[in-house]
Amino acid sequence: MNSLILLLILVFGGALLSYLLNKFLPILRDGFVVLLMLLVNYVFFTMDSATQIEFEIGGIHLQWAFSSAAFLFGIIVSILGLLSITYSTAYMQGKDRLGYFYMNFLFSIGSMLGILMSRDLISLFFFWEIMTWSSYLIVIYSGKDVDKRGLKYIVFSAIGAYSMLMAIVIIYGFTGSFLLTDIFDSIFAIKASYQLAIAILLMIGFGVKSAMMPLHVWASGAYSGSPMSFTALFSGALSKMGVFGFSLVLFNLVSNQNWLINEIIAWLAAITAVLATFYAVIQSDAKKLLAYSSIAQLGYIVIGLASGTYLGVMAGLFLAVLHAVFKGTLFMAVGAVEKQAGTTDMTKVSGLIRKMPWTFTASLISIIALAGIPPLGGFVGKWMLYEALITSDHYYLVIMVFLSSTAAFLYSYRILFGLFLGQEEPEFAHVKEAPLPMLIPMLLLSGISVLSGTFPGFILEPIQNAMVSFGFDPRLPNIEWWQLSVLFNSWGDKVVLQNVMISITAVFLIALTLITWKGYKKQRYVTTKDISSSGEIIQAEDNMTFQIDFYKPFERAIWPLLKRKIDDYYTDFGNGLEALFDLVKRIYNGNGQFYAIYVMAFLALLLIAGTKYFGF
Amino acid sequence: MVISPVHYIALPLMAAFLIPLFGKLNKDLARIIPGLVLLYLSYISVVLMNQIISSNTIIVEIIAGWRPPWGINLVFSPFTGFLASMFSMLGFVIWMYTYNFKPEVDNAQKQKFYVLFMMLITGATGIVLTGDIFNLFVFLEITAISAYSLTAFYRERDGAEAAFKYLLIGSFSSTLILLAILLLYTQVGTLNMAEIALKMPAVDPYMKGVILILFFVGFGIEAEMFPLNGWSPDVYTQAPGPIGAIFAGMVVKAGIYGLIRVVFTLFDVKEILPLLVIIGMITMAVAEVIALRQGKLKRMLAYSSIGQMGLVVVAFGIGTHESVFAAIFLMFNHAIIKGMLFLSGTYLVYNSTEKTLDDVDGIGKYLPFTSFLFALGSLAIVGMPPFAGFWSKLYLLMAAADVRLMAVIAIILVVSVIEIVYYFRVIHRIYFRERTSTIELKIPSFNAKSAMLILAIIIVAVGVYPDLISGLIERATTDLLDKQSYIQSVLSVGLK
Amino acid sequence: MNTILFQLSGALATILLAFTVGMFYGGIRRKIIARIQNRVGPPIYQNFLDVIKLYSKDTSIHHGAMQHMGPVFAITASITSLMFIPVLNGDGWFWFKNLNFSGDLIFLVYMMVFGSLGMALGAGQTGNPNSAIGVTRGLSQMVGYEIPFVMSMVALMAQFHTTSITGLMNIQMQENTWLMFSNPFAFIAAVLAMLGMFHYSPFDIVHAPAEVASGPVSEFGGKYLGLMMSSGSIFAFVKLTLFVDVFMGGAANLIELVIKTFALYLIPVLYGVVSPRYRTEQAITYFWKWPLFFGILAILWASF
Amino acid sequence: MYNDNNAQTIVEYIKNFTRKNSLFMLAYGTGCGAIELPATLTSRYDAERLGVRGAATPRQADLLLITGYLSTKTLKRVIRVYEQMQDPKYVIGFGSCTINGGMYWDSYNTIKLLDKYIPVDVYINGCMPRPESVIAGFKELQRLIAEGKADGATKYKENLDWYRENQKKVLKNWPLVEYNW
Amino acid sequence: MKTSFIKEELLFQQLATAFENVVIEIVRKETVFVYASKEFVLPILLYAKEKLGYNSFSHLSCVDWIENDEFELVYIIWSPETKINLFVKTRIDRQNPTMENTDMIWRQINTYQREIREMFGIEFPGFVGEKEFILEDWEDVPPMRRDFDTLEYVNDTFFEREGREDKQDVRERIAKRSGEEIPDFAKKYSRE
Repeated sequence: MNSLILLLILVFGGALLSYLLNKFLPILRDGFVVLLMLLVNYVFFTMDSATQIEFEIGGIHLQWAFSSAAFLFGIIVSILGLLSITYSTAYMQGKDRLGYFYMNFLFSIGSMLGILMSRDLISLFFFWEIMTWSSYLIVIYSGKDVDKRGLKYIVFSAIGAYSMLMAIVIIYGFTGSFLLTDIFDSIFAIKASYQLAIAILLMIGFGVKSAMMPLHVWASGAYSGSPMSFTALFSGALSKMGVFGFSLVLFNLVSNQNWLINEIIAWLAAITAVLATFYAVIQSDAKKLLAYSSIAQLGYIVIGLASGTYLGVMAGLFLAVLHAVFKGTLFMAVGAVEKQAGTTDMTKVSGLIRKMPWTFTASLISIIALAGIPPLGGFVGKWMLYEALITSDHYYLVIMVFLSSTAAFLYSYRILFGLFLGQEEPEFAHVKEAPLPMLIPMLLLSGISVLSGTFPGFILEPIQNAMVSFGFDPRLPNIEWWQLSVLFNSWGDKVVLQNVMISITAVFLIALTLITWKGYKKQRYVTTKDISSSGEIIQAEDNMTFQIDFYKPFERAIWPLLKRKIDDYYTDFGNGLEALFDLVKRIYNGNGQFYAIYVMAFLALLLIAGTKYFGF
Repeated sequence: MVISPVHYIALPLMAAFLIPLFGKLNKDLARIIPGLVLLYLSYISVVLMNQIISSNTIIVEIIAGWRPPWGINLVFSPFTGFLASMFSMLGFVIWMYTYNFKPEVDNAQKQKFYVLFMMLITGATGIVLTGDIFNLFVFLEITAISAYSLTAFYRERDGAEAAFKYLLIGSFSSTLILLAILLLYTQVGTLNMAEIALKMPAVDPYMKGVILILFFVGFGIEAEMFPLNGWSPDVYTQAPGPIGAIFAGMVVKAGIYGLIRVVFTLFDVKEILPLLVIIGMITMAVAEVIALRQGKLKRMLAYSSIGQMGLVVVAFGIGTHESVFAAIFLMFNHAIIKGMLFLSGTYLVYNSTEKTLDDVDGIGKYLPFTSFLFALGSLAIVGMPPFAGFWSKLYLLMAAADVRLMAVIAIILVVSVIEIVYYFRVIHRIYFRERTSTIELKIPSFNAKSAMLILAIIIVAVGVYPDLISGLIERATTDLLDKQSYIQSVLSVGLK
Repeated sequence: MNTILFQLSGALATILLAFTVGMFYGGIRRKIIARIQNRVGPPIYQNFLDVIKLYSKDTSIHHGAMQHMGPVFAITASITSLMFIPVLNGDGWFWFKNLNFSGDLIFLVYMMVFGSLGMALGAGQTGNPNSAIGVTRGLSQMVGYEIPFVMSMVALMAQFHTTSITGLMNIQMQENTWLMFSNPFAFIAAVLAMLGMFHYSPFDIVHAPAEVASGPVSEFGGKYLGLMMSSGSIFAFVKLTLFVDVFMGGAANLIELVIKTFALYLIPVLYGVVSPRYRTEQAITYFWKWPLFFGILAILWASF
Repeated sequence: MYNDNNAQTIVEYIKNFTRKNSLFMLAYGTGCGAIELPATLTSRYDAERLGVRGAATPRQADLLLITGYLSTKTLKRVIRVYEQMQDPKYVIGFGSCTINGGMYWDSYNTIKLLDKYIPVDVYINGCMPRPESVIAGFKELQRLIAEGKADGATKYKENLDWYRENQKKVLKNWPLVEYNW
Repeated sequence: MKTSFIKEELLFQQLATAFENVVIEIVRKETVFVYASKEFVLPILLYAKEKLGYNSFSHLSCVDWIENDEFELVYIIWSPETKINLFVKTRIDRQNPTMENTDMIWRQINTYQREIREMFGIEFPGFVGEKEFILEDWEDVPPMRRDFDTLEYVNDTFFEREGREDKQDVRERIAKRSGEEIPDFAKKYSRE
């Protein structure tokens, strides 16, 4: 059997089966989904890269195959899918409607694989929509605040999907084919204005999923509202479908000469990154914070892609992979906190570090990667991004990115402090470390974050393969992945990652040994209630942790930007529209005489106009 | 008995008159007969369709021995046959649904319902099958009169008012069509549609325009075109639930059939097509916009139905082969999907008098099956894959893109977003609100459930594998657009 | 073997140099402040005494692993950034070469943040609200001054098409000029940003002893505080050397280096000693007004 | 062990030298003594030239100044602060109130002998002592440190039971955490 | 020049008509005393606040009249319009010291009541407030009562530094110097 079909049958069939299993044999459910994803991974990674399949449905010619770019994103989807579903087995323990959950979970994994393997626009759109509603069904799984959150997500998804559909049919109208290969050949024959329209429409479509300003308003609610095990996949992989789409648009559908589009996208993404970071800084719910942070990170990725240079695209894709890794971990860690402590509101929970040390370690590593601090993977991505932007003369973009990633330190600290540091509360004394199925995915993923900081080769090589399919020349030296530790920019400046790693590790270890060695025997742990607070004796039930209005001074400094959210503009627009619609509604006033008048007037109008304009 | 298209008209009509008689014999018999008739009609649909598709011919049935162009003839072509089959099968499903609907209504009342139902089936299938323009008018009147009565079926104030409005506007329709037929007769001297089409080029263009406009407005009223559709929201709202499905699935379809038959076959004027597109767009936009602001479930469905008809009109108005294909596909989808929405929606607001959206709050817990099907229907009608609605919308967009009608595409997609908003609002209400209303809920009977399930299965099956139906529709399209072969096959029978 | 020994001894020498110079600068600053306030002031080696005393003090408590590692993070950041900075010009003393070939300005900018974030985590675990307040102030203020600083760095990189410090130093040697004259706006922006980087008055709201009990370091005493003071001294040297390297043509020998860095060091010290304290948001808006304007000018200057 | 000046090893000598020349003081500003400190620290008397500077928290401080009378309520805090300080640590009692209760000798709410509750290394006489006497006090403390005789903390540790008994006599509901370093 | 007491007289009239069993005394300009029994205090305060505009509460204090075996509570309120300080004085039994809670009229009475409760041991039934105000863990007689012997308490509780044996009770000497009689109750607490 064709392994592509096998893959889809496995996932979609498995989805239905998991629903049934939950109904009839709930014991086997967890094991089944994990095994299924293992099997999917096995099929995916052992697949021959030349596998493809063509067929016709409803008079439309379809083609499925994995391109090397799609393969790169496929790695994210399958591995993150496996890990997040493993995580789910523990995270979702004891919740109801698990069949519904796993079915939609697997549906979205399957539809993502479907999107990636589509070599034609119709199956792309088909799977895209399946992805939309299956993820939507999980977004509304909790049933809280659905009218606002769920509707926003589905409406924006619909706007995106329909713009995409419009672009697809326009392309079809001109080229007469839905196959990507045909389209890539003939797209440049289309009139330039239509090309622009297609690009913009597709960009709206993909921009919604990758949460680009001003289409991002759904993201914070949807990310924070779904179960965290899904959000890990949602933010890590599902939003990357938008990035995947962008890469298609930017490198295959828009000619590289069309620099204006690249500039516009890059600037939009930069504004996204900055504003979303600012919003993230002022959040007090860890989930919301991570949601906004995801939006900002997607901004970097898109900037990288839009810069169009070798290093920039590589940075974008690298960050895309890495964002899946570290943001997946972070969402999982927050989920673990939610599961164990019952809340992720940072004004309530604090001081979990000694209760959940491994969760903290995983989130610490991910946060360091997220903030782009050497020697972890995030730094490699950030470095390439900055160098790419500077060497391609995008000076002000660099500043925007820098502003965003400096402000990112604020929320990075906030989330670690809010959840894990601060005073230990008796309220959370019962909290235990997350169970193993939740810990293992987190620790594995943070392992990748660490490894990629010094040996980025194992991620850069598939990326380079993908970039070759975008028409870039391979530039990485032809060496094994563990030897690749020097990154160059196009001016010849470099950073030697292994030296960085060695230096940091050596100094850190020496300093740590010295500081631990001195007074090791005498030193003992005192609780976080034992602090110097003007001599006052803090009782166990007093919470002295500083949590409310955490970044108030910063907020005051940037208040003109936060004064009015983009959400408000949408709300105003929606209200205006509804008022207009109410006016239209008055046409049908329920009075039969009026309707008769309409008929006669219409008839008269047609008779007059008919003689005048229709020429009979 | 030889299978013949005449059965489509004769049997339901006969059944309509026999029901009161049988009703005297046995209470249940009066309810079973329509089902048997419709089942038989569905059966002959399959046989006849198979026959004409495999032999690639058109069945022209002559009534009472008068050959065309003098006598009345029935034309069972792929297009008309497709519609007739659709009507009878949909009719059967609705019969299943109504079999145990409102058991508390007394027997005489039920018999009346089935009489009117049968009349309506007769009229609607008659409209699509007949080859005679005046005969078409007669069937239209049959349909309309039974529809008026069904609207006022509950004998309530609101129902009566809606029926009266419908009657008022419907009589405009009849008058205009009759006037048009008269004028047409003065010009061509025949009532046979094939012959009219043949003689049409010779007609004075001015007269031609006037007649066309009269037809246009007349049928436009039945086809719910803006601004002629003032009657329809009230009718949908006040008529019994399944009747809404019948309206959406048959009456309106018959109206639109008349319109396109006149435009495409009789007159074949391309100048009117842009008008169709414009009117269709306006219909769609206005209706969906108003549907967004509705507080009542059935009213919302009614406006949505109008909007869908606007879409069909647009599709016909584009006028290419692909777009007509899309239009017929849309008609089919609209019939089954909106039918299912009306059928399931009826149970959601079964005992409610106001039928507002507040009544469906949190109903998903109590009526899981019905709610699920309603949600599925909603997803389908807004065109989400993998449901049937997706393909028809896609084909329409492709057709529009072929002729570079980008504005049309844009408006259709914008309207689709609006559609999504109001359908998902209802779904959210169904599943994610707490139930506040105290109205007693009605669990659907087994018949009703299976009726809805059949439609749902069709929706999903067509959605996953559109080739199930697209072959038939392709033939229907070819048939509709191939005016010459229509004329030829009808008149050749006449010349024999 | 030989080379590794050389490198290690060179690294040690650099660290010692940086530590000593930084400590003395701190002492001199205290002396200057005292003289301006018409006091005698402590001896200039006072900071050494303080640090040795802090190391010799008992530290018998800790609030957890992160507090223990916080100062370690800080010193790691300082020493690593020191390792990646060219201390002397071109063929200067071979001991001070260290690793400066393997990182560039962007790396350095990030490396310099590493310590404050680690420090902040350490401060966070102590559970002292003053620490957290100080950290939020510090991080917020950092967003303020990093922007003009990076703008001036980007301007230099754009102007001379290199992102490495040695590259910039070589250009200054070849053209026999200082970059503070080649791109004066960049220098102004950078110096204004430097005022914030040193956390001296008026930008000392992070520590603000009268308000938040020395902020992040509230719970740190003894060896932790000592380590952090050493780290701060090294870090001051790192920052000054970076500025000298980038803007003032580097230094050919240690004496030149000391003179140049001291001249630069006087700017924040003298500015600070006569200024009252800014609130956090005032500090941020301060950096986002004139320094930002000069930063933009610098980039414009560079790109035309 | 600190008694004999000549017995100090060189390491101890250096330690004591740095300790005496770098006194981070934590002023417990009760009573009127707090007002003398600004004068002591600013330009006229400039205690910083002796290496005395303020510390913000007890964790960083070497020297605790009790600048005046102590009510029982504040005594509790003083003990707490003292115990939070890290070894080696010194205490200076300011003025008569810490020595013998001073003008509050018959107050129901004010302790009279500080050294019954925490070990005091140096008392500065006066009501209030002027900055000159304060400087002299610092000098005296420095001398003691240099000679290794400022061993209040050791005394406190060794006689903890005795101190605790005294403290508990005044502080009825004993609220403090255990002190074991 | 004779001071006119027009507004004070007016207040006198108003209070006298409103309450029968109270003694009202115009002490000096803008100072009026009202002596009332304890159940009238709350009505008077309410009346003064709601009807007469005495909306500013200045002080609540307590005096220990140990000779009469009574506590005197003094509520001082003030009107911004008439500028009169109205003293509402009441006496309560010393053996069973309870007084009506009045902190619903002015929130700030809360603080005064806490202090008085702690320092004099007067209970305010229905009064919600932290139990401890200034003293911590006080177990003896409330210290502001005049039967609380400070010196004895001090000698019991605190240490005495050696070398202060010369300390003397100078109260008697001071009293003699100014020609006052030492009251009987005070002799009870005298050390001589």
